[in-house]
Amino acid sequence: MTRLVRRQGWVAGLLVLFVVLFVITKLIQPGYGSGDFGSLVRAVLPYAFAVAAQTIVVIAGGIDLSVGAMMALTSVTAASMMDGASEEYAVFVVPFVLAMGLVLGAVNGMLIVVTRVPDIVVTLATLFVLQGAALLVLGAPGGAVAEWLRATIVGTVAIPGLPEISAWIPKALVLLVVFLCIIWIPLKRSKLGLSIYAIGSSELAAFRSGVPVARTRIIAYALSGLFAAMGGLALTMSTGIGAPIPGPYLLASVAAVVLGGVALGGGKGGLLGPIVAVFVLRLVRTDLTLLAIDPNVTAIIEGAIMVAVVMFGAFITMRSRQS
Amino acid sequence: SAEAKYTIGVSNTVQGNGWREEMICAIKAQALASGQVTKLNIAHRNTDAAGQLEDIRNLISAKVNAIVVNPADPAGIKSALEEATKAGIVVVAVDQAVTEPSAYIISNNQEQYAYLGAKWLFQQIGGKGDVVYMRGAAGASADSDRDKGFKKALAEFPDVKVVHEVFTGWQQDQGKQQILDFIATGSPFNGIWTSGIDNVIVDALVESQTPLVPVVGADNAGFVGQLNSVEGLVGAAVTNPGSIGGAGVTLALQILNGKKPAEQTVLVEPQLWENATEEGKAKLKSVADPSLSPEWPVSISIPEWTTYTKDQIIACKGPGE
Amino acid sequence: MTTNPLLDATGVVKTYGAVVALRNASLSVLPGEVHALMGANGAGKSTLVKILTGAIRADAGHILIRGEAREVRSPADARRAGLLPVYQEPSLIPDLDVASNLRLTGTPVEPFRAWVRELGIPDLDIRDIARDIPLAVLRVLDLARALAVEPDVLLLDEMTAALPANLAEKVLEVVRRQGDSGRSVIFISHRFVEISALCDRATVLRDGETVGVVDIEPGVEERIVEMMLGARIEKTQVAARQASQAASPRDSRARLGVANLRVGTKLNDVSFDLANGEVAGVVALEGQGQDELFAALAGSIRPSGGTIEVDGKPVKFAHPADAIRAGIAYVPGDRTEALTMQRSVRENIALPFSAALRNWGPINMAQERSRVVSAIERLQIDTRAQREVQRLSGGNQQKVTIARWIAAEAQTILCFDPTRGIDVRTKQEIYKLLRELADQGKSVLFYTSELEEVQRVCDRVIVIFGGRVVDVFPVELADEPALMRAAYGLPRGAKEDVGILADIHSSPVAKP
Amino acid sequence: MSTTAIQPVPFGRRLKRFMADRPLIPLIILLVILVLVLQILRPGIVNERWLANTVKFAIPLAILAGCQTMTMLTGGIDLSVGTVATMSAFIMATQVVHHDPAVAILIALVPAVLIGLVNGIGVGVFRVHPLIMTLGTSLIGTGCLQVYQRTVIASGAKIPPFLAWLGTGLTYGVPNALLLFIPVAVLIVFTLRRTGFGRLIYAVGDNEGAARLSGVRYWQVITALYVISSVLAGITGLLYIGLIKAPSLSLAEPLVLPSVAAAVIGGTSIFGGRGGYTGTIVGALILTVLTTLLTILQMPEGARRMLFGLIVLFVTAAYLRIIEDR
Ligand SMILES: Nc1ncnc2c1ncn2[C@@H]1O[C@H](COP(=O)(O)OP(=O)(O)OP(=O)(O)O)[C@@H](O)[C@H]1O
Ligand SMILES: Nc1ncnc2c1ncn2[C@@H]1O[C@H](COP(=O)(O)OP(=O)(O)OP(=O)(O)O)[C@@H](O)[C@H]1O
Ligand SMILES: [Mg+2]
Ligand SMILES: [Mg+2]
Repeated sequence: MTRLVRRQGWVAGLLVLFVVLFVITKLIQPGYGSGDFGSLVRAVLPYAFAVAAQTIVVIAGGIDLSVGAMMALTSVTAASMMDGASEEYAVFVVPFVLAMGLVLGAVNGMLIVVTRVPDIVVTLATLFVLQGAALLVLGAPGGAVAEWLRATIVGTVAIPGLPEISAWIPKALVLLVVFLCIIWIPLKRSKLGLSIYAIGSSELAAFRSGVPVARTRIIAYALSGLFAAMGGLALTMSTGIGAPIPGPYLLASVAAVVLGGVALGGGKGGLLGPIVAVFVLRLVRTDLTLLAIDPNVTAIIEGAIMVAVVMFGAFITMRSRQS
Repeated sequence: SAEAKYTIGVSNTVQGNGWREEMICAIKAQALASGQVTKLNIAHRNTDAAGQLEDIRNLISAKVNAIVVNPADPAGIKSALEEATKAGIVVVAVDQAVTEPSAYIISNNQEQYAYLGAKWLFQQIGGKGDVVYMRGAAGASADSDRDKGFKKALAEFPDVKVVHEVFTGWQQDQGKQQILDFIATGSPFNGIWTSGIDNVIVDALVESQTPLVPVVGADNAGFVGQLNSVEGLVGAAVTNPGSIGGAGVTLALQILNGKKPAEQTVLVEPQLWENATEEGKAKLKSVADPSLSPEWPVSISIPEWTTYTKDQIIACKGPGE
Repeated sequence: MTTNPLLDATGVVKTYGAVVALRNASLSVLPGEVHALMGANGAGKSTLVKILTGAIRADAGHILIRGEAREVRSPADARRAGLLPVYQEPSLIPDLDVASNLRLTGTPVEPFRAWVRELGIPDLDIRDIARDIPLAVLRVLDLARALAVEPDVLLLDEMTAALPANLAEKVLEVVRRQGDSGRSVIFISHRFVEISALCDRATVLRDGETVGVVDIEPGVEERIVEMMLGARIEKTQVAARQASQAASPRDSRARLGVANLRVGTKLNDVSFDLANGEVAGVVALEGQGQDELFAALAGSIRPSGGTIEVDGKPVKFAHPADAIRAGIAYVPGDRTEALTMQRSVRENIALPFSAALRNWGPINMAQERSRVVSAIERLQIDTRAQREVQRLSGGNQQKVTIARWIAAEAQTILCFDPTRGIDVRTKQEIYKLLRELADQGKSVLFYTSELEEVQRVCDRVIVIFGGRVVDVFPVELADEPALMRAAYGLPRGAKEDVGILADIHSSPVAKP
Repeated sequence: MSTTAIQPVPFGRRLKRFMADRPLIPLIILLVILVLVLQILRPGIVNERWLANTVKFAIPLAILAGCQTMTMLTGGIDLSVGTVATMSAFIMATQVVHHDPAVAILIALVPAVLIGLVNGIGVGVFRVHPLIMTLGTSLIGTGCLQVYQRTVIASGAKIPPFLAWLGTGLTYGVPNALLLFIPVAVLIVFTLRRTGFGRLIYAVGDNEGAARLSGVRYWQVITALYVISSVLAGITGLLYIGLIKAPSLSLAEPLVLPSVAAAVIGGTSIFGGRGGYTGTIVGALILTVLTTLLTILQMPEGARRMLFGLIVLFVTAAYLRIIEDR
């Protein structure tokens, strides 16, 4: 039990923070209801996939600066393929784009392994390459999305007989949970998952324990690419277009990873923490808007919250180390 | 006018650029000057269309009466605008059009902006020669609109050639380095069209002691000042008023008060101020405003659409501040 | 019966840039034998083990496993070929718990648990994170993990170096049984006692070259040493100290006074004095609080109670810098804790100079150079690869950790197991150095896991058990059985015959 | 001692070892190759004027990359340099309207010191990851700048003539900015190689625990370092505004990622303990020349960016290959 609290304490704290923020939101805007929660989840969607993409490489001891560019490229690819195409065609577009993310992610990993250039530089370089590719696919925002795809994140899941509860289960949330779980849970339980933690924790020890370090690193980046492609699809699904200029997902993903209790440096943490952190960050933004805070002050508040939470985290680790 | 009773939400996705800051201040000043707005609710940050969807939905949650939005993309925020209209919120898009049919649009005509300036430039160099084409940010929708206008003008002058096309990313430092690099190649050129990164270009020409060629820019205070003061510089400033934000507030209030415009879309046509003719010079002298930050457009108000004073927009205070 | 070698390596070469780690190494291991791999520091033993187990590639050489040329390109390959190493550094993944570490290597859990118990650790929780487990236990877990898959060849690289006597004894026991049951073991150690007790044959490396293979029989040690060092080593050993020789008259004021020191739950009540000109040995089994004692004296952790006095004045250390200012230097047992591996020997030795705020300015290069050079000469550090400390062999790295404080002229040196994994000659040098320091009036507190060293260097012995000082006695009384008994917390002169294998937890301990 | 002394070493091997010992040489060769490519693509471009321009634009990047080099040597990074440079430039340009330039510059450096102090305390005392800490303070700084900006809309902005002279001027064809840069560069190189503080930067980045046991107080080193980094960034901002002459709220932001890239291309390890400033300077020059190369090439913007990424990757990989000694 104490072990569980120690290992999951940070995530639990984040969940509590989320609930507190939710209550505060309710106080600011008593009318805040299930529909607004749905909006929150839809806003979270691209960030959540971006942060999942970042989390997996950070756990493997790396960092991926190309997450945002990868989302942009997959998003414009999907949007331009679906532009003027039939609804059914989109059934092929989705797996194609996901496969593309997987392959490009693997290329990232291979470049790191083969060139032995630090990951931060390789992914900085691929950031430019992917962004350039996105501009070649679509010179300006545009494209389209299949209607059914768009509908998958609009509205709620109907649970027969429980309209009260089902109103609080937006389709977007189900989509998020399903997609993350399909990949993350089997991964975490598999030897591959352990290997990813292992190379992040100590590459040398992992290598000596017989972990195929290079292959594991490539797979981690491939999965990151896959998550980023999901993020790109989520962008296209929510906006209906593809935009070649990446949004603010890179920095947001790094911030959420750290807030979520994943150590930059690797080997520690999980996916739940960063995802909850994303919810917290989005809800903070909602509250700032609801409060009609001076927009110039919001940047200060967001930065201060980020620094304060991380400092607090550092502070309690220091305290626990002392005792 | 009527007493204050409305809350207006604002959504903007570019932060830290003079034009957008002026737009926000115009919105605040107009809201204050109208006397009909109790509170402004401004979401103002650097983000993409998806982030703007989030901001608009938050504004819907905040139950504002109207939303003035400078769209990150015309089509990308359609769903949230639709939801806003359904919730009974008046939506006014400024600066760019949006595809959502229920939204009202009061916009600068970006295509016309580029066309006007480019045409003047091509005429100025005698209908033939080499021009440098310094665009905005690759992949931004305003940039591609302007590109259409530029290409339209180019088609009318078959003897004009674009010798160099670059994206400044609307960054002053990039623009300056790019033009200096180009000057260093020694390739001759007869004119420069810029997408609003203008004063650093003139600076670069002056510093490198290259013969001055005609330059087209926007009505930024810095550039307008240069057109008046730099010896031998011929150029034109095309207006792209950031005060369109204030016009958006006025339109939103009119609609809220039941005065719907005849058309969903109101285009504010750009003007061109040049210093090649005497009357042009006089016009430029009259609009120049050295007290403004050089990145701010000098057209701080739009006749018939804004009612605030210069002091009010510079104070940049909204209702309740 | 023809005995074909299980593992046969010939002509192995490995170079790192300009440094030749292995010039021409060969090694042939027969089934069922425990084969010692011997050599001075930097001879290339670890490099050879790493090559045999696929951790690094050789530049040249032939390796036959069971008579077949088999390419071992990674530790995973080696594992499949039945070769299992326990490297010099722990190989468990620090952020995973033990159970996950087992899954990662496909080690069966039950045999592993059995081996762990057999190796003297009865109460391991396999859900503990590896990072939280003490070094000595980690080494044992590494071994148990290797044993659990029943390897044909087990390669142990200085397995016993970091182990306390009780655990080391169990390891030897287990290794011996491996040999008996027909499996082979390659065993690296600098302790002749272990070699002669355990091994059948020994391959001796010198400067990356195999210089001989000998059968282990009584009296062979002399020959091995000769081969290892290439010349006859002078027999002069630092003689056990006599009370009469002790430089410090008892009446002199204590340099360091420790009273009722407590640290957390590990160190309960420790009091002793350390005089100028004295080498005091600390003797303790693994985990009796000696780590905490040294860390607290070094200012590295804060004691929870008790007092420390330096030259009669009470002090409180909030940071190692405070201890250093009081003239107390700490040489940790694990050299990776003390060295900046990517920096030069010179920078490492000179590091303490620049630590204080007032020394942040320009460095007097000439002065620094002369101090560093004299420290290097005094310790005879092999500086061929001095641009990066990580390229020095383990023994030379160890010397750098001490050289730093010689150069800094520290008055009191706390040495925690400084001879861990060091060859005989270097050990002699370190003993000599510690004595010299004492003769110059400096004081040394010396913890060692090798009991015989106590007799060689120390003036006095402080025995710690269960976080308390249980005995302090002069070195004349400190023969190995006496030390061992004391280390197990038995009162001096007790009659019971308590063997080395006695279980700590059931031994009759004087309860607090 | 070793066999290598007996056998003749092949020339290639010797060359490689020579380069590995002097990592600056291969880096400079890479730079020269880029310049040659540029000259081939646009004959005549490599002239006095172009050289001066390149140096002018490389200098601010090189100083910011110096901040990255020093922080990266301790295993950190300083992402707030862009914001700090922008802040000091903007504040100076708006304050100089009311005050003497010297006073304005002092006022402008105050936020730089503050941000550096907060970064240093966050990283050194609270042990927040530098990436997050500096990202956070840069967000806060940007917010403060936005708020400040509104209070000075009416006051306009001015660039003191001597800053413009320093930023853009040439003396006998040599950029005046070198007057600032050479002392700064010498100071950084000297600090890293020949001062106690420099030693500690390397030591702390290589093995913090070992440094601590040697009596080094981590927080002091880190705090001093981040303050220095911030002040350097502030000075860069002042130089940069002299060069660009247009105060904007995002003036130096575009320099942040390239500054990290320049340090890494120059051979500094992001994990700490390894690298130096001379390489970084060449790295900054390489990036500046690369930017020119891509501006001059007429191709779609997308292709241009792809090429940029590929060349950065190629240069870094080639450099690593050359200096690697195993
Ligand atoms: N000595 C070492 N210490 C730590 N990591 C190492 C070492 N040697 C290699 N590696 C890492 O492992 C990678 C290669 O090891 P890995 O076992 O994954 O590859 P492999 O030998 O090709 O395995 P496979 O048998 O699957 O082909 C290298 O890219 C490097 O990152
Ligand atoms: N990465 C490296 N780069 C350069 N030289 C190295 C490197 N690793 C080892 N060496 C050199 O190779 C030689 C053999 O080193 P090795 O670690 O195998 O010695 P060893 O026999 O294990 O010694 P010890 O008992 O001290 O650990 C040493 O002289 C060392 O300096
Ligand atoms: Mg060894
Ligand atoms: Mg060794």
